[in-house]
Amino acid sequence: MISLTIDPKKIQEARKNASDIVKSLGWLLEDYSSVTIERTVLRLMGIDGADKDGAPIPNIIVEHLREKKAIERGAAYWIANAMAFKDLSAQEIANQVSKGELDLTQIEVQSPKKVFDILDKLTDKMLLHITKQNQFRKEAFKKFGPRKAPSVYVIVATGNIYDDVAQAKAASREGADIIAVIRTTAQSLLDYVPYGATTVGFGGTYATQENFRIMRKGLDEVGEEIGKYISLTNYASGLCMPEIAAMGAIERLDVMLNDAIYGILFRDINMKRTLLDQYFSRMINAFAGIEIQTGEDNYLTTSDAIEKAYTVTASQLINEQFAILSGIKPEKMGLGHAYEINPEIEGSFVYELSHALLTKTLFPDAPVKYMPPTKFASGNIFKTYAMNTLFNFIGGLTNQGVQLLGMMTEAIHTPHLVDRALAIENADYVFKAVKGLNEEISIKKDGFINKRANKVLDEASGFLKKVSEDGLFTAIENGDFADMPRPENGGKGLEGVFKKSSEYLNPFMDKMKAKLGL
Amino acid sequence: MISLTIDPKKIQEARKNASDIVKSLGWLLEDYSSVTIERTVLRLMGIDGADKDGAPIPNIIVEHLREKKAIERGAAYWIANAMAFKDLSAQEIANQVSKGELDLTQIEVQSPKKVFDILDKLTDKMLLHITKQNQFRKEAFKKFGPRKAPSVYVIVATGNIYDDVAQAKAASREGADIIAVIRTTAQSLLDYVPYGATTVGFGGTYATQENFRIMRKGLDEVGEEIGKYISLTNYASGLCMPEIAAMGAIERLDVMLNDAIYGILFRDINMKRTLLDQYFSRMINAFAGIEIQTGEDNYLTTSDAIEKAYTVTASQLINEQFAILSGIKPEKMGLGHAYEINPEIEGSFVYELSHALLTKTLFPDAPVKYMPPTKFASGNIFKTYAMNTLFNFIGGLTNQGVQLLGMMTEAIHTPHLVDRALAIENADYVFKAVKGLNEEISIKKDGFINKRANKVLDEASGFLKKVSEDGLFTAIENGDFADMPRPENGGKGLEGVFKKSSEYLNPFMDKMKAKLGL
Amino acid sequence: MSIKIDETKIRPYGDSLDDGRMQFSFALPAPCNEKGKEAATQVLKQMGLHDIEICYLNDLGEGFTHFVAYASTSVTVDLTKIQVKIVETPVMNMEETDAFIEENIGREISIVGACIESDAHTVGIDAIMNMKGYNHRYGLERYKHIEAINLGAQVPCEELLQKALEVNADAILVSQIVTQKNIHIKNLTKLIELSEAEGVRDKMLFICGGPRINHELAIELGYDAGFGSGSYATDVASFIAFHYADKIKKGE
Amino acid sequence: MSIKIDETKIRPYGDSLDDGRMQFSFALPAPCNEKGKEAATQVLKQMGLHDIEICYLNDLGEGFTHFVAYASTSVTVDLTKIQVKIVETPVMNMEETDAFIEENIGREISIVGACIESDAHTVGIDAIMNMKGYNHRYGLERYKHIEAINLGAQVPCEELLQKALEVNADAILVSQIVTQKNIHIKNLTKLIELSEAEGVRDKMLFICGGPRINHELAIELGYDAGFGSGSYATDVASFIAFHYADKIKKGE
Ligand code: B12
Ligand code: B12
Ligand SMILES: Cc1ncc(COP(=O)(O)O)c(C=O)c1O
Ligand SMILES: Cc1ncc(COP(=O)(O)O)c(C=O)c1O
Repeated sequence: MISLTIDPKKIQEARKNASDIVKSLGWLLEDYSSVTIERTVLRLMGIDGADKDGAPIPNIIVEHLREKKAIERGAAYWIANAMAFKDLSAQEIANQVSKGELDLTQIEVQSPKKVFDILDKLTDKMLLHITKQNQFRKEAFKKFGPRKAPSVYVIVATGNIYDDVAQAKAASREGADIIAVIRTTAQSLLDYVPYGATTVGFGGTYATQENFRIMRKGLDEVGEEIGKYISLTNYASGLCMPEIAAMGAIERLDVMLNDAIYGILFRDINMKRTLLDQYFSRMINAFAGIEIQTGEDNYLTTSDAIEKAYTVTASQLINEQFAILSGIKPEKMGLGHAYEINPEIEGSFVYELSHALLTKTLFPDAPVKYMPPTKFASGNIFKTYAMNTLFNFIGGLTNQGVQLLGMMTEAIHTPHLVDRALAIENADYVFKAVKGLNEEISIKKDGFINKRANKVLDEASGFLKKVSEDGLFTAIENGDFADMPRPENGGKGLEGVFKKSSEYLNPFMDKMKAKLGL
Repeated sequence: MISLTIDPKKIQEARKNASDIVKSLGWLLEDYSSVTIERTVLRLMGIDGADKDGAPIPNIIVEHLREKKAIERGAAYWIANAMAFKDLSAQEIANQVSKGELDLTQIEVQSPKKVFDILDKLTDKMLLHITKQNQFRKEAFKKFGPRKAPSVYVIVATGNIYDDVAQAKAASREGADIIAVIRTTAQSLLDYVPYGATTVGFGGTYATQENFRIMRKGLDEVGEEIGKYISLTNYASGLCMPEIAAMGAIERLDVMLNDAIYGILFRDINMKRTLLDQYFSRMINAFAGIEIQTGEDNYLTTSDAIEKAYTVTASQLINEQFAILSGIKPEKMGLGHAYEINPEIEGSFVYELSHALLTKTLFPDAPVKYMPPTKFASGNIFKTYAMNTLFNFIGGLTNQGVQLLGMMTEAIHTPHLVDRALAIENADYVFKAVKGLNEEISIKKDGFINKRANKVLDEASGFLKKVSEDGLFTAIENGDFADMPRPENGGKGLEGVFKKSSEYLNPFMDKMKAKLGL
Repeated sequence: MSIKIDETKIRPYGDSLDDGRMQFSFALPAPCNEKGKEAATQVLKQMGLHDIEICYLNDLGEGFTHFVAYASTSVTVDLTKIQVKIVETPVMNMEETDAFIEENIGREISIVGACIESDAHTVGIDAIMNMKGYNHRYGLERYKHIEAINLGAQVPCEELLQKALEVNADAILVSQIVTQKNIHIKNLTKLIELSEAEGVRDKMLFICGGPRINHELAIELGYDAGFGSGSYATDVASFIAFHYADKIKKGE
Repeated sequence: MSIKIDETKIRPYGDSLDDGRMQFSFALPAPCNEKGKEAATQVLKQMGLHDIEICYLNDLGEGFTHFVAYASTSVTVDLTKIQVKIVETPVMNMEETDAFIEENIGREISIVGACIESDAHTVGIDAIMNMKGYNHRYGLERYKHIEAINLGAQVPCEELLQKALEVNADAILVSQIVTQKNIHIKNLTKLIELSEAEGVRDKMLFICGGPRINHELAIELGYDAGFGSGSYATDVASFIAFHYADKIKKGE
């Protein structure tokens, strides 16, 4: 059985350093909210739709409350108050606001009991729906058998949800376990979630609730046919983290990209905004039984995978601590790792084996999201295919949780139907071929692989120590993360962050916390 | 460091069983000769060319002597006698015979001293030439550095020697260490060696001395340019084993396919003929410093690679013993092995690792010729490319001597220029990637890999024991080898075998034996 | 809503309906630079392709360059108009075939097979004929009501035909694996011509097989059936059994 | 004797001169059977190919089939007639360029770069501009006589142009990596049109780069130069330096 020799104390220490970093942010997570958090609340209350110009109703309501300087109390209260007064549904109230027919802050204050009753009912209703979705998923896995490990994860990214569905179904038949619908370019920078079914995206398809629904339906259909539950995933990270998480919970996505700091570093989203949003977003994921996946691969697409290996480890440990804070269980923490080592390097496979094992060793229960070579993929599709073969080799050998299959055309275009099929075939073949190898070999105790893993862990731990001393904000400002200095009050979306008033209400967060024992 | 745990006594015993088989054939090797052996002698005396119908002169001479019932004395004597009488060169004598102008048996018997002098001179001249070729090779390796391991071995097989040369040169630039010119379909069944440069072959190019020369020249040129000695190989096995070996020695081939029993089993050549021919043929290889390669891969193209794994081991042990008999040193014994396991099998890689290591363990000094998947190659070039990637993985991990690169188009056509380049790139990449892995891992003592290797060795040893008891001929007659029953007196070429007379002379064999210490 | 395919105008599919996207890989005797790239582009342009992306070029030495490209075609094919000749008899397993022969033919079927002429690739014909079979389907030798004779490799056409006549064969099975320079066409044609010359073409079924053989080609060459990669004894046995049962039914 | 290539009539090369052999891989909305195979064959036939071998077909589900094929083209290209626009200035290393600027230009060169519009792929432009450089070639920021300003990702054209005018830039460097639906063409065109509208097109060099960009395309789009995959700071720096030295020489 292959395993590393690492002093458990060292691991504990690294974890403690990460925990110190995360714990110091309690003030932010407790006292602040953001526009997207409020929009999430509205969505969870059952409000959806867009006006004739395409502006999503939840955005209109939140803007309305901001204008009226009433958002600090939380959107939930205002809607419930109006519902109590008008005896209309949340959606009906919202529609009136969106048409400019209603000013929520002008409505007479209703009795707290009435308002709380309404909120309670709405909250319970939605949480029940989400719980049922979770139940459905669990039963489906019971009926068809659990997801295999490594799970075969492939992306669809045509820009057209209908082409996406056809391709996702084809992939499912070919053996995919998880389908990711890639979002259109930089959707993470939109401070709203587009509405409806869409057919025009760049390098991906809009993440909309309708698109989620269409894909979920397609996968359920093909799953029934082939006798397997096909997992669906999309991206939460960005300016709408909790909203998309909520949509995912409602539409029964099973896995969601959700990185605590990706938005800050790689999308220049304000740090307070992201940290706040991820907190609620992950809580929704946790409640819905959705597995999160983090984006450590992003570190390696810009920096060297050997030199900066420790940044992956450090980020994994931070993501883990944030996940714990939101109630996510270890077996739902799909921490990221990527095979981005320069293929020209001697022993690239040996390095990678060390790095991949380190992740496994640190997070034995996590369904690690293992990413393929992308940076060194070239227009030589055959070479890229060979690199993906070794990637699948390590995935199989180290028994990774989720194998995000590499595409031979990575350097050329978003995956074609054929590319995906060949990728799945490759993974199937390699996983089968190396089955059992794991049990047959062991790693030399004092060899390079162990030394290397220890070194990376030491570097990560030292780095985390330093960050915990400087404070996360300062460290990010200094460019300690991914060489990307981001000012505390810069970046996108800071204007959407606000301090809660003492009367602030987020009934969903409250109930979820209770259920998650937070 | 990966290695197997096998009781050395077991290995000794297996080797002893093989040695018993081979030793019992002394009567054949000592008392008989064949038409191709005699033609070889003629070629070594400097006789070459073809008549106007394309019949090679060496064949004409030997036929002439057979007609005259004079062959039992060996061809050398008759030519030398004629030379002494006529004071002409061997070639001149031969030309006269070929034109029907001379009957060798009608020439007056010359004084033994005169005849022996002539023979001595001719023999020394040719052996000097061959020694010089060997010397040239050694110096080239000294100058440019030794052949790397695993050596990258690729085939050219266009049918046209000029296309072959262009492609061989291209391959050399891309990193090939050894170029094999594949022979045209079933040349092994021709009881003569075609003459001259050729441009029309099926699935390969005629093995002719001129083609050898053209290719050697091309490789020397490109080698000078890129600063590397490029090795050249072709096939000896067949009805002309020693002749082709001699041509290879003369034209400085570096490696030759030379299997002691391939012809019997896979080409239905008579067993006495093949065993006899391989003996002299290998002696020439040994004298010339040519590395031989055996054809164990052939067992697995027709039978199952797991079930019949032991046949490979058994054949390797027999080939080794025959090689020893001909004076071939361990480091020139390129015994064959092949990755022909069904990719649909779970743990196919694990099985193969065990088999590949077994070969390495039994023959630690042999530059094993490691053959790629061919049988399970399909028209899916991508899948085949992935299979070749794992093949290269094992080659690199177990540090094989010669990696005969798999082609992604194996199931389609003989290699295109592009196929070969991609194959070399794959090997380069994989060898580099897994470099050092070998030192990092060890094989579980009581695991499947060790058990499997021991089992295969046991089966091989038991099989060899049985063959040594029954006798090789009987065993082959019974179909014990590759399920191919071949009658002792059936197959092609038996008519070309004859018992030597007491006056028989083969000055080349005698001198080589002396020099090789046999 | 979902993607709708018009069967009368199908076109290669990359990732969007009718994008016509295809992958190409080839070598050119051209330099590995922008000029070579342009030459590669021109080759593809002349093939009617557009949106040509030469995504990789690599110097192969000796003046050659390897190109990998993606490009779009605007050709379409009318799927509804395509007619192909395929073996249409249903496929039965061994037991079914044996029972079928017993019931509908009532005598043993005799079959002679070989790899003809220069071809020595016996694995394919063995897969069909040998006792052991292939991929969990037994070969013809195992069928109770089939007498199968496998002559093996490199059998001259004359010899095969003679043997077939000798045993009064119901069917001849020919395997051809090597296809370089269309050698398989030459060899298969030779056998048929020989059988015609000897007036025995209609005395038995002529069936061929191999990785580059299909039923259509077989018919074209004058055979009764052809079987490609992935065929089994079951396919051939069923075809032969149905043929003879049919003949009996028709009173021929 | 050896193989002789006629440069006026080159053709794809499989393993024999002028065999025209090429490899194809594509999907069709067609069934995975002989009919689909025939459809694939017809696609290739319409592209003028012959000796078509469909060597692999695989059911992709949802009515699609994957085909791998080899076939021969008879198109030829006249290599001697191919003209491509390439950057023709010699390439100097960093030290040489710095010395060259000192000697021939005598002032600092100012360069502003960015990934424009929706594109966030900065690795390419960073490779050219950042101190650290790429593949053992330092980036422009390290050049003694170059003032390089890298605006990073997703910079609107307006912003880039404004910055360039502000610092009186000698050259603008634009990177475009995403090419889906020809978004790069749109973005690059937008920048040039904007510069023309503002009458500043000739005030500085406009240079673009990215994996699907080449000099020819750049010129076509109205740029001064274009650089594809595998370019380095040395290429761009040399080009700019020579351009301005030339101008000075010509007294412009
Ligand atoms: C095994 C093998 C050999 C073995 C053959 C051993 C043997 N006893 O058969 C050995 C090592 C001897 C060999 C030698 C050569 N081979 Co070879 N060989 C192969 C290999 C690797 C596998 C073929 C195989 O066994 N397939 C498995 C069987 C089960 O599949 P199959 O033959 O297609 O049969 C199935 C169907 O086609 C069908 N079928 C076949 N025949 C029939 C007949 C009937 C009646 C029916 C109904 C069905 C049927 O049913 C079968 C089961 O589904 C192929 C590459 C490949 N992967 O395909 C090369 C290959 C066929 N060989 C090739 C060549 C060139 C040669 C040589 C000429 C090389 C040389 N110059 O020496 C020699 C000469 C052989 C000769 N004289 O014919 C080329 C042919 C190129 C071409 N397209 O023309 C190939 C493609 C390899 C390559 N890329 O170069 N070979
Ligand atoms: C790294 C990467 C990312 C990183 C980028 C991080 C960063 N800060 O740059 C992240 C993860 C953020 C990312 C995101 C996305 N990516 Co991306 N990404 C890649 C990847 C793997 C490598 C690109 C790279 O860094 N190459 C290395 C550099 C050094 O090479 P280069 O860019 O070609 O630059 C060289 C030359 O072109 C030239 N050059 C480039 N620019 C310039 C400029 C000038 C002036 C000059 C002189 C020269 C020059 O010089 C450079 C050095 O030689 C490629 C796949 C690949 N292997 O190519 C996909 C790829 C480019 N991405 C792709 C896509 C679709 C996306 C997304 C849109 C996906 C999505 N829906 O979310 C997003 C959105 C990004 C956006 N808004 O643009 C596609 C593009 C498809 C297409 N052809 O349109 C690719 C091809 C992957 C794929 N197959 O789907 N990506
Ligand atoms: C964690 C995470 N979230 C989101 C995304 C992508 O989202 P966008 O491109 O819309 O920012 C990525 C991309 O790799 C990611 O890693
Ligand atoms: C040992 C050996 N000799 C010779 C050959 C081929 O020669 P031929 O096809 O001419 O018999 C092979 C083919 O694989 C072989 O393994």
